Amino acid sequence: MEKSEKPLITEDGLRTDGRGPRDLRPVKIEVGVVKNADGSAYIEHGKNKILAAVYGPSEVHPRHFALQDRALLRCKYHMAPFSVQDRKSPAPSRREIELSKVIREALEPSLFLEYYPRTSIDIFIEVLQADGGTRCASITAASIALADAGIPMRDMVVACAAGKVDGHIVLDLNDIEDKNGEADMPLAMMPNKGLITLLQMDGLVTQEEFKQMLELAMEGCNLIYQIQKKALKSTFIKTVEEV
Amino acid sequence: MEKSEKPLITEDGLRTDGRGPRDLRPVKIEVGVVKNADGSAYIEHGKNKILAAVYGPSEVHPRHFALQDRALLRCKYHMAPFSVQDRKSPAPSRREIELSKVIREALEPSLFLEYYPRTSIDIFIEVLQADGGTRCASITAASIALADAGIPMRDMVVACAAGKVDGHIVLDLNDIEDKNGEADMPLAMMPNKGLITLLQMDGLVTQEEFKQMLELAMEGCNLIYQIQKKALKSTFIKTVEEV
Amino acid sequence: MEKSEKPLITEDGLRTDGRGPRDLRPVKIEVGVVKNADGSAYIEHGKNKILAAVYGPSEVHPRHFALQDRALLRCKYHMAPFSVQDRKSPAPSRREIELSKVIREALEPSLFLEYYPRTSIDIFIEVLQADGGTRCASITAASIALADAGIPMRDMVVACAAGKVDGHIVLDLNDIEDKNGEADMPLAMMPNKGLITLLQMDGLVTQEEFKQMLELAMEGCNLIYQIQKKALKSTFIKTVEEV
Amino acid sequence: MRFSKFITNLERKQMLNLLSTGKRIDGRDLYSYREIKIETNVIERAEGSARVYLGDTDVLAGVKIDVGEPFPDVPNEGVLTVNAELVPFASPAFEPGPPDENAIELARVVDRGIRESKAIDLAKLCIIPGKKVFVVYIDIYVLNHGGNLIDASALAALAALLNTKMYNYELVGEELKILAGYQPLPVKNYPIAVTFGKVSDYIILDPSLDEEQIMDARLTITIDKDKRICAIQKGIGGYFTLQQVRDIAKIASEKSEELRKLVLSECK
Amino acid sequence: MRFSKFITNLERKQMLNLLSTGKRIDGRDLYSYREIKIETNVIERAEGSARVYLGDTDVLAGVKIDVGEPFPDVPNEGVLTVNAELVPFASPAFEPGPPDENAIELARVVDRGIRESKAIDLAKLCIIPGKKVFVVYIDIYVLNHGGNLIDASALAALAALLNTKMYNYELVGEELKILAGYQPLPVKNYPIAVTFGKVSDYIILDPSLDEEQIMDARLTITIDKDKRICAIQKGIGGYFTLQQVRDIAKIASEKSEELRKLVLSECK
Amino acid sequence: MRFSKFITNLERKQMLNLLSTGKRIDGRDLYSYREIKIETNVIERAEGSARVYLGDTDVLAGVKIDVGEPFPDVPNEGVLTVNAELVPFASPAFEPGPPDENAIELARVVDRGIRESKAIDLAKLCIIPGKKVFVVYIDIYVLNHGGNLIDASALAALAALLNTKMYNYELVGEELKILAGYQPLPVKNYPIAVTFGKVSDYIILDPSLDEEQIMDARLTITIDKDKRICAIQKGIGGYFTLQQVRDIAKIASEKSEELRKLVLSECK
Repeated sequence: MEKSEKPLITEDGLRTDGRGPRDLRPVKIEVGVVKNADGSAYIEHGKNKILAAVYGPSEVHPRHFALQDRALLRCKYHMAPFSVQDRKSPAPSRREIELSKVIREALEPSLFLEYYPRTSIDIFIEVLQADGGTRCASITAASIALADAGIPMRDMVVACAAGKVDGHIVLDLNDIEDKNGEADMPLAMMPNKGLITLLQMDGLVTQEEFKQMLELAMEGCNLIYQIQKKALKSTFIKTVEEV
Repeated sequence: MEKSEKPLITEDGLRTDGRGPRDLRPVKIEVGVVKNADGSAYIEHGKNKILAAVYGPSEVHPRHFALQDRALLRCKYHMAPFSVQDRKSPAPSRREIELSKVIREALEPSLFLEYYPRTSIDIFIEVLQADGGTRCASITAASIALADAGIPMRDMVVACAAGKVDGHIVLDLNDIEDKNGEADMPLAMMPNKGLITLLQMDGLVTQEEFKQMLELAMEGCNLIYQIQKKALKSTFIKTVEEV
Repeated sequence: MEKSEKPLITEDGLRTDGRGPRDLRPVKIEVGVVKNADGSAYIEHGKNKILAAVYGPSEVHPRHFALQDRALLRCKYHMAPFSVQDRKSPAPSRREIELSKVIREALEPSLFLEYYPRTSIDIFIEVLQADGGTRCASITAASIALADAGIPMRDMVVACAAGKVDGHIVLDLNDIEDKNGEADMPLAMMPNKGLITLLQMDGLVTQEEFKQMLELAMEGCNLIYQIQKKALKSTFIKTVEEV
Repeated sequence: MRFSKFITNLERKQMLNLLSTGKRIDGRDLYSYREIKIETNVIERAEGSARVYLGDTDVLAGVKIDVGEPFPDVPNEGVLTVNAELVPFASPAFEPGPPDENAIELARVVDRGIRESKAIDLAKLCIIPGKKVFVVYIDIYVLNHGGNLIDASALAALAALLNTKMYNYELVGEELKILAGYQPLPVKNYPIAVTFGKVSDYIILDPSLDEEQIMDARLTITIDKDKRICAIQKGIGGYFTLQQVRDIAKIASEKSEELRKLVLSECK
Repeated sequence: MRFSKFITNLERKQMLNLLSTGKRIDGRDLYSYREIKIETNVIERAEGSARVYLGDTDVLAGVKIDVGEPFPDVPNEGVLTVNAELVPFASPAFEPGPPDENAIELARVVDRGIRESKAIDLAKLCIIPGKKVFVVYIDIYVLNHGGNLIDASALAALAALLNTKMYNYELVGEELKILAGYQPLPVKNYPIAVTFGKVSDYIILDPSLDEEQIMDARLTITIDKDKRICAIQKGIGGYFTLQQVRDIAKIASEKSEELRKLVLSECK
Repeated sequence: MRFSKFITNLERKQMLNLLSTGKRIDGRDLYSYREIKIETNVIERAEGSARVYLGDTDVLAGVKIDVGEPFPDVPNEGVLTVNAELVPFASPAFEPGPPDENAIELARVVDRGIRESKAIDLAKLCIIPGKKVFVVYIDIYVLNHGGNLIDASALAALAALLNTKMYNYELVGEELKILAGYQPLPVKNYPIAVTFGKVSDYIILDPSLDEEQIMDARLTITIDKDKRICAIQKGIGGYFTLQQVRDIAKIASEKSEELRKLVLSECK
């Protein structure tokens, strides 16, 4: 596929999907969607469709991976073969391996792993459809799945990207903007104290642009955090009704 | 290789290798052919040439695979690279993995696995030359190898296919018939009580044809069972002489 | 690359790099070059540039590989992707697996493995640049690395090849001679008693030529042994100064 | 953990007692399916997709179409590839890594039903004989393992195929030029897999995860639109009598009609 | 063993006490690099190579150039491939086998800096559009792990590229004919990776192996020749405040100048 | 288990005592082979095949011939590929999975003998220079491990080659058209591998499995039809003296004649 020739930002300042520079894509979250898992969540973030499931704390397999002083946190980010334009081989790519790592590291600071020594907490993320920003949406969903599994937390983790597209600093890049824009910077944070747990960037930006992107991405995180909280509240109510 | 244009059944009702529809191919069985194994057998079934070896009951490696209440039965069906027309890569194909599973499951009901908890019984099948119906011939041979290894059994297991070729229901398809016929249905059974332990089918048949194939395949099994018994008897005699 | 058309030995009896038939390439050895390792050595042998590192004796991972009566000796010979003309895939080739084995077996007779039961001694060899005779240079370097790690030894091991090039018996073949010559015979020995611990040959030689090559290779080993000893002596002095 | 790995002996006895009265722990009778829900076109990015809920089982099938080479022995036909993944996402019993024997068996049984019934008109997927054909990838993705993955997967695969759109193209020399609009994938048969479990001497349809754990043997019969049998697979280390096999084939034929109606009505 | 795997609690306390006075165990202040030594053209057989010593860290980067096919979406550009191997040679903490997540992250962070800053003029590496381009392989080989592999590897990769020679060629039909002489690889930007660790609330530049073991989080900022940021990577399971990130970006920009001067002077 | 994995110290002593009298546990003297039986053309489906029984060792070699590309450095020659599999079928000491170092060494030693003696006239296997050549696959399949796999495998490989039939063909453009009839594979040398073990200070020919377990070192000399040495491989972690190596080379030369006669008479 050749690079798009059309402008990514129109003269009116609108983006290919009609959003303004500081607008989020629609985000929809459901909790408790995978029956076998201890906790789970489904997120639609733009056209991203992602499931996260948490198993644990449970016995570690293989056993010699167990840690004496805390739970072993593992994370697997995986894309379905049909989630992208050209069929993706089911074997994990280098990109998926890196993303599994940074997602795990983004979630880790929110958890009291020391409460569950010698156990494992496994996070599985399945990207059913990808549309730019899958790692951010995955983190948002996985944090909810961890909460749904009853894993004690310091704070939720929520993620959103900012970037630079056609010279503009914009929030929450979609697939076209990600591929054809100048920079993409995913950021995850624990919203209560604004602590940044994931930060990556591809692109080329000045220090000033970088500062703007940082602030915008954190704003985006706060917006998504509201949706995340709402999704969790509705579950807790459900849980009470079930009893 | 383009599909054969010649009829698979002549006007006289004879097949490409001269057999009638209900005829078996020649079957030859030898017992105790692999010195290192605890039990073994060699079968020539048509042009199929197959070796089966059994090791066990023995200590399980790796140890955590051991089962507390019965022996772990493992089976590996493997084709030699030179066993087929175009050289086969030695790495196990998806077909070989599936066949290993269904062969193991066909043999399992005949064994008293609960007599040997925490041990393993390993069945290795090596197809030296393939000519249609390797899974059936493998089961027949492996059951003898298990008997040769002295593993206690409810009954032998014996296998034979029936199928549909040029509109006729026929017994024991060879390679050409398997590839160009309408249906192939391998069946394994414990002959004493006629209990079916493997049943698969590829093809397209009516319910009525299916019933005919079922009966014919079971007939074929009974024919092979006679040969199987004879092979085993001659070993037992040999064993007595050795003492 | 087509085979070289030029003679490998000129009318004056000189080789492509100006050496006479019985001349060694320049050999330079440094000891203790890898800080994290328990012992290490660097060798330049002609244009070969090779590092050897030794870790151990240490706890065996995975544990069930441990031997009750002696140390487990492991060796990994590995070529850097940029060490050869056409980039080498980093995955171990069949050649690298064989060489890892024969190098380990060449070093093993020099070690008192029985002094360290239930431990492992790991030898890692990294070929940074290859120029014919890497296995010999690797053995020479690895033996020094073992000494540097303080592993008790019967004797050093030192290695050198002899071969046949353009009809002449020559010492220490370089890459061009190895590829275009008639025979290459790497040999390793424990020099004190002249015990041969590695011997391989590719090529085609008479019994008489073989005898000459054997003697010449052993001569080459003795020459390299002098360099090896000097390198070790300078380390021991260094060690004393450090105290 | 919400997923109970082991069935106790007591539970086993209760399940058997119930079966002797013709009932099952979830209230079904012996030859009933659990509730089935089919959603199609759930992944817009895929050429076809469907999600099937069969009781607690949740399976997603996605179809991607690519251009590739035909097999040398059938130079005029497109290529069908079925792949299944039992990702640990869906059950703590699933292991990470490449497909194991269970995932491979699942994919191959689904493949066989589609292939042997000639559900896809592969001849219509030839672009340049011997050189270029369409390759149809069906990827089966188990999202929750609640038992009887075969029937759910076969159903999801069929629904996804019925729902698959291919772009229009013309050939410019040997290159494909993509044109506006879409055409449906040529699907001409509708195979339905019907799976039975044997628990002691009882035959049950559509075993749940709990039932799978006390089940001795499994038999899947795949039936095409003309009630012909197009694939059979016996699984797990038990046995069937001849009479049981005959009965199962008959019930499968009947039950396949129900499911076929359901999938065709969802995919209209 | 000369390599101490674990830092004791006492050592940890001492390191923190020192940090509170603005000093580090090896005598550096918080924002200083360890001694850096760059050697170029160390592997004559490679098209380019460089070895970087950063304190105890020892990294070798080799460049090989091959001819291959372009990616379909950028038919007019050469291909860049960065690979890193953490061979057990370099540390008992490295496992044998294919690259693990750490090796992959290392390679991808180095790759991103080079790619996003457009350090290599890939357009000049096109031979026949859509068909034949040069493929640049950068292989990173860690020879001793002494901490902060990212900065050492990025530096070695850049130095190796600056040092890379390509043969001259002419096209004869679609085949390359190699001519006499060499030309340098077209390098037009000089990205420098600058990595910080967070130990408790202290931010330190260029963490050593000992410091990495008590470090809570890591942040790498890669800066191009015009002081623009071209790649960022946060690592390890900790967090940073907004203010810390801003400060780090500023220091990174300054420090990158030092390193860039060093590498350019070594590669002249 | 019929296969005894370990030799006790007592057995070891008995074996050494016997050796001191010039005898071995199976009654052989030091430089004798066990009984050898060669069967050829055992796999009709393969282009060539042979099964060799050497005492309890049982090895099957199959030859398949395919069409492929030549190596770029020898565009006018066919390709030889030797592969060995030590499947767990043949011994509880063999592990499942891809070939390990023992299987690789076995294949490479057999390969070297055939390649270096130029046993196959590879120049005659060129179809279109630089483009199309015949690829000869030799697959070695150990069916029972009774010791000295190298000699049995090399013998089976040679017998299989001598027994290999290739179809006749003519070139139609660049495509092969298969004609009626067969021609033998062009084999022009007959390399024989002769393997010795060193037990304490005794040198023995053709070690059995029991002997391999107390053996300190192994030496294989491969001899061609003109008594030239074409391959050598020392194995296992022991050593030889110069004199031992010289003696072994001489005996190998003599013994190779016996085996060559045997294989040639079987393959007439």
